[in-house]
Amino acid sequence: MERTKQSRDAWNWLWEWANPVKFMHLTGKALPWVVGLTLVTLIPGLIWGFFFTPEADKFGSSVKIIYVHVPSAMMAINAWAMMLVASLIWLVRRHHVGALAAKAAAPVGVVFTVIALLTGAIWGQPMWGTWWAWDPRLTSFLILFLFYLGYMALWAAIDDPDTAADLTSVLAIVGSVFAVLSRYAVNFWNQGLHQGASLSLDAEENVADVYWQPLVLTLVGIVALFVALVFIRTRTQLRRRRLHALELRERMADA
Amino acid sequence: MIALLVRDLRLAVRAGGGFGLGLAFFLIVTVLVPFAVGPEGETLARIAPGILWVGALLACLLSLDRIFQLDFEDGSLDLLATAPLPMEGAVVVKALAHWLTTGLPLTLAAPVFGILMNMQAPGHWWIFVTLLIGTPALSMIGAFGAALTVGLKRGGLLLSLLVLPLYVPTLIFGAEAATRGGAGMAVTTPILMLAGITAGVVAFLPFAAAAAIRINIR
Amino acid sequence: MIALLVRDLRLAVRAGGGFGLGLAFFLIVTVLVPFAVGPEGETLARIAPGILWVGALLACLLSLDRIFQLDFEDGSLDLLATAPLPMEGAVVVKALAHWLTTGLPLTLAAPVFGILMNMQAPGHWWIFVTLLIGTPALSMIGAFGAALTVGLKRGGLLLSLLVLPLYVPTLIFGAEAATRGGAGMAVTTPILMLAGITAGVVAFLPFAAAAAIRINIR
Amino acid sequence: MELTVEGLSVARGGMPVLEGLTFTLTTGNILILRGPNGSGKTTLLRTLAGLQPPLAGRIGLPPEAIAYGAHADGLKATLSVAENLTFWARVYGTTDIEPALAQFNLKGLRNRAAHSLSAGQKRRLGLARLLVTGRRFWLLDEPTVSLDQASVGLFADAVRSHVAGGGAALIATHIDLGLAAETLDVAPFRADPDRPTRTPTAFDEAFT
Amino acid sequence: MELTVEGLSVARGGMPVLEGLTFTLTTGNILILRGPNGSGKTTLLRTLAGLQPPLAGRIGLPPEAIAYGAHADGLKATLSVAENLTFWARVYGTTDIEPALAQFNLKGLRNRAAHSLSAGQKRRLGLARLLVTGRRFWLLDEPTVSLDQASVGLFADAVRSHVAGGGAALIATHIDLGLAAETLDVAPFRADPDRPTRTPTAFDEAFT
Amino acid sequence: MPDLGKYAEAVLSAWGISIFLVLALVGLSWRQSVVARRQLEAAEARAAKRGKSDDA
Ligand code: HEM
Ligand SMILES: Nc1ncnc2c1ncn2[C@@H]1O[C@H](COP(=O)(O)OP(=O)(O)OP(=O)(O)O)[C@@H](O)[C@H]1O
Ligand SMILES: Nc1ncnc2c1ncn2[C@@H]1O[C@H](COP(=O)(O)OP(=O)(O)OP(=O)(O)O)[C@@H](O)[C@H]1O
Ligand SMILES: [Mg+2]
Ligand SMILES: [Mg+2]
Repeated sequence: MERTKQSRDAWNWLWEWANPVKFMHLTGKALPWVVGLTLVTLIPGLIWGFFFTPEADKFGSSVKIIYVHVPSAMMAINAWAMMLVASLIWLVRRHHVGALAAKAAAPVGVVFTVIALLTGAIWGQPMWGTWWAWDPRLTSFLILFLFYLGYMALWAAIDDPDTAADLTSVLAIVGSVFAVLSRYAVNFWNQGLHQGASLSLDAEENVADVYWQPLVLTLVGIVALFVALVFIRTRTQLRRRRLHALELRERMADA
Repeated sequence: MIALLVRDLRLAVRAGGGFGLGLAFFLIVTVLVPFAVGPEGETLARIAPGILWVGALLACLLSLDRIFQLDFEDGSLDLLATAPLPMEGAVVVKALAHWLTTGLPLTLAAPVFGILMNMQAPGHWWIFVTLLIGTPALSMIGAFGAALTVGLKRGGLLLSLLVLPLYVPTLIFGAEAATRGGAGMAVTTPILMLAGITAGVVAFLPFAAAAAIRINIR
Repeated sequence: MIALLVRDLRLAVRAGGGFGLGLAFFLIVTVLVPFAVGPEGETLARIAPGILWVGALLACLLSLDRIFQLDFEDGSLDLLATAPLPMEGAVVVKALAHWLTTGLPLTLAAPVFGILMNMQAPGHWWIFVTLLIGTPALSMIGAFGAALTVGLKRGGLLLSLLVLPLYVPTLIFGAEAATRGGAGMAVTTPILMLAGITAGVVAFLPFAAAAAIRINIR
Repeated sequence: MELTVEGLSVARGGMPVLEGLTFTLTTGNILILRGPNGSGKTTLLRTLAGLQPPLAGRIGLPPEAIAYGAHADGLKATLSVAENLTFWARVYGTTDIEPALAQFNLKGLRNRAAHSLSAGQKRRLGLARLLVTGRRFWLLDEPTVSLDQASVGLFADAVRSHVAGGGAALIATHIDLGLAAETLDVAPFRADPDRPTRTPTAFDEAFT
Repeated sequence: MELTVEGLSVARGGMPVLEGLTFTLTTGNILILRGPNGSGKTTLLRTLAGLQPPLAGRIGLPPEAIAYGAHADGLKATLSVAENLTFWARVYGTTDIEPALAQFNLKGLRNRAAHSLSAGQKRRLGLARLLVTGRRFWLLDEPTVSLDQASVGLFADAVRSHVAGGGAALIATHIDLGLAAETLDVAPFRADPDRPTRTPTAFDEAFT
Repeated sequence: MPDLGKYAEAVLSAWGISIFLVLALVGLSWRQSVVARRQLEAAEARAAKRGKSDDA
């Protein structure tokens, strides 16, 4: 076996990224840019959305909630997808960055999930006359929230970091399969109340450009925010992991 | 005594989030029922207070075996029994720790979860009040049941079986008060009964529970 | 393998009636709901298949930690892992033993308990069929969850938290099929989906569960 | 102060295991309990500790004088060494855990969670608990299980200084602890299942 | 047949505990592992038994040759002595439990439930399990804990006859078993936390 | 400030909650990052010192 745990292959340029040193170095360099991108997209997008959009006929001024609801709902789902990929990287390649990035992303995903749930509920009250309905999209989203909770609870419950990484990765994979399955189950079980795919290019459903343009800006912004947060938090996790190793060593030296 | 309370709370928090898990289970039960019953808002609203009470009760129930079982298994219960603490005091402290980590969070969360069940305005308030009055009884009765089953290998289900009938009066008055309150009817009688049960249970069951433990460890 | 199955069944029977307790819990849940919801026959009949499914699911859930936890605590899991049995096989056998002691009795009892919930004629048959098809999936998913949490002190509630979302599809299709069947509507689609889930779960989850156990005992 | 036992009979699982034990343990002394596996040493110690009632006979001991150390250590896996010990100190109304940590060479492990200790380290922590109880009479059930030679030495030192300071110890063990002590072999006191006094007539009181 | 270990490093809780172990155990021999509490004997045995992966190095052993006896006995409290033993016999594909019962003097207890055994009786049952595995290499972790002198003798006899019949045993223990055996002290192989090769630069895979 | 009409409450609370939660998350992540960096630096320093004193 070579000194590094990973053997080398054609994809090495990609895996280099997952080397903790490289990762720290690269993200250290990239972080100011990502934060900058977040600032120049998210803030103008939100300001534009809040101050400079007209009232819609059906929604009135409540349409402005779209700028917080839709980006966070989208990122909540995408964050889980990112965690799935990162977990697979850990299981297959044993790169710590994979597992730790997944761990770092989970709380971000949960916060976005909570925001989407709360803003959706607040929006639902005037629009549908109810805070909550057992609509397929809402319901499957709630199940996703439960998966996030379980995933984080499992991380918190296990002491040994590598064991925790392994088990949570297994859970992320099995959970993803069931999350998709739930989506179909819920669809079958009930017809929807929730908005359709209004961002699609399908002419009928498409929202007017006045709403669409700032929304795109906030969507880009929220992606940048997610990347920035995951970078920061993964760096923290890597440091903690390293700290854990050092403390173990220290303990061994004492004993 | 305080040392025991502090230790139990600390153990609950360390064991991967003692607070969170009871809550999460409660949330899940309130979520599962609509899945099973179907999503019609009206049916849901009708059964909401009852289901919330059942959910809180089950969440309580699942965490009961924590109260004494772990201490029994690792031998600390034997050591506590030989320590200068009255066993009755230990029982009360442990029931209190259980309530703080389970009953209280459940009470605080129930109004929010009511929304998922399509509950209407004054209902939230009443589910909160009834749970606040009723959950201490659940913890204390649970501690008694846990004391009875502490010697048994994996007494979990047996514990449920023993405790659930004892929970019935609390459940009936609690759910009744919550339902009436939500519908704007008079609630004094069931609330008084509920408070009476809690007071009686907290006054007398510690002695029974302590006796059960002494018998179980000998 | 057969030795393991026999041992697990024997242990379940010896441990104060493995069969009886799951059933008793199921009975109590189906009894508590009418207490909590109120006794109107029509509401009850409407929610009966759903509540029976939830009750079966919770009864299943409560007995899950038996699957591996005891073996882990007394060291037999370590010894089994060094024995000439593939871990996947052990997982399947243990899930099967769990189903035989929990899922199967629940299935047989559900039609009878349906009467308590004011259930009408073809409903009994359909609750039986759907539980028969669905409960093996519950046991297998539960074994996976138990494998994930086996190393953790008192992972009971965490186990529930992890497993319940995984139960949602089974619950939806099962309860939907039971409700439709009871109302005389077409049930082919949900029944097929339910069978598909069970088949998929039994085919794939043993590998994930065995991996989780190997990770947990190292 | 002394612990007196007169004509004591003890039972386990409804079956008498030892009968007619009489002995006295005064402060400043150590008594070693010996006897083959299953002869009833654990049962005797549990009875003396008040965890189970005696079948017959009298136990005389000053109240609040006993600290019991069982087969199991009663450690909480998620608490650290210091937290475990502090808890017991507070239960017994004492405060200082430093001497106990020092005596059993646990200072380096003080912030380790108990579950990450080796078998012998756990045992040392279990024994350190005795020191924080402040009790005079130690009842110990196979205290040196899993301990290496050096740790057995630490334990023997602890017992010696406890006894020198006016304490006493009753220790069930199978190995030689190197302590100056009297020995009590329980084997001769084994309960005789067919002794006539306990079976006056068939079925009459003949349930133990 | 032999068990060979080359340059083995083992870790517990993410921390290396022993490094650079090399030894060979051939059938017909006994190797006694010694080392103070917490030195890593349990960790080594678990690694050899295949329960955890080694950090580095090579373990060579014939497949299906090992029987592991841990700190815990893996007994089911509600099953009787005979049922417990029969279960393990069937798992290992053997059938006859009589010799094992006889060897450890358990015939009189065969129908007792395991929970009603004393500490030493439980241990004897745990050891009897080894005989029904039919495996050549026994890896034993402090097998004589709680045993009295006579039972230690029974155990030593069992090991001797196993070895004479073409078996081998690797035994971690703190006491003298009276066996003719080589001894391996693990203390010199303690992992050095600050060995430079394990700390190349900050973050460079330096997580153990 | 645009006139939000009868939806003022909904819009403002939705935005308020969202901004609060995001800021809380950012703040928490930042603080954890600072704490972890500080602790790690201290630990690295101790490790380096220990390495040296061992050599001596
Ligand atoms: C608690 C209630 C609600 C929840 C949990 C919720 C959840 C979601 C989710 C998960 C998405 C999908 C994001 C994606 O796939 O990228 C979404 C999108 C959306 N939601 Fe909601 N929502 C809720 C209430 C509402 C309400 C009341 C409205 C407006 C009346 C609304 C309007 C929208 C719109 C316009 C989209 C974008 C649709 C698209 O382009 O795909 N939502 N919401
Ligand atoms: N729960 C029980 N039910 C019935 N009999 C029991 C029970 N526990 C122990 N016994 C029996 O009581 C007798 C005394 O047991 P005890 O544990 O006191 O022995 P011991 O002297 O401590 O032995 P050891 O040295 O092996 O620990 C034994 O023969 C044992 O088999
Ligand atoms: N779960 C764990 N996490 C972290 N460290 C651990 C864990 N279990 C054991 N250790 C540590 O690993 C080291 C080796 O432990 P091990 O159990 O192998 O020792 P041992 O030689 O068997 O000791 P004993 O003779 O006391 O049984 C010890 O220093 C112990 O504190
Ligand atoms: Mg004993
Ligand atoms: Mg060991």
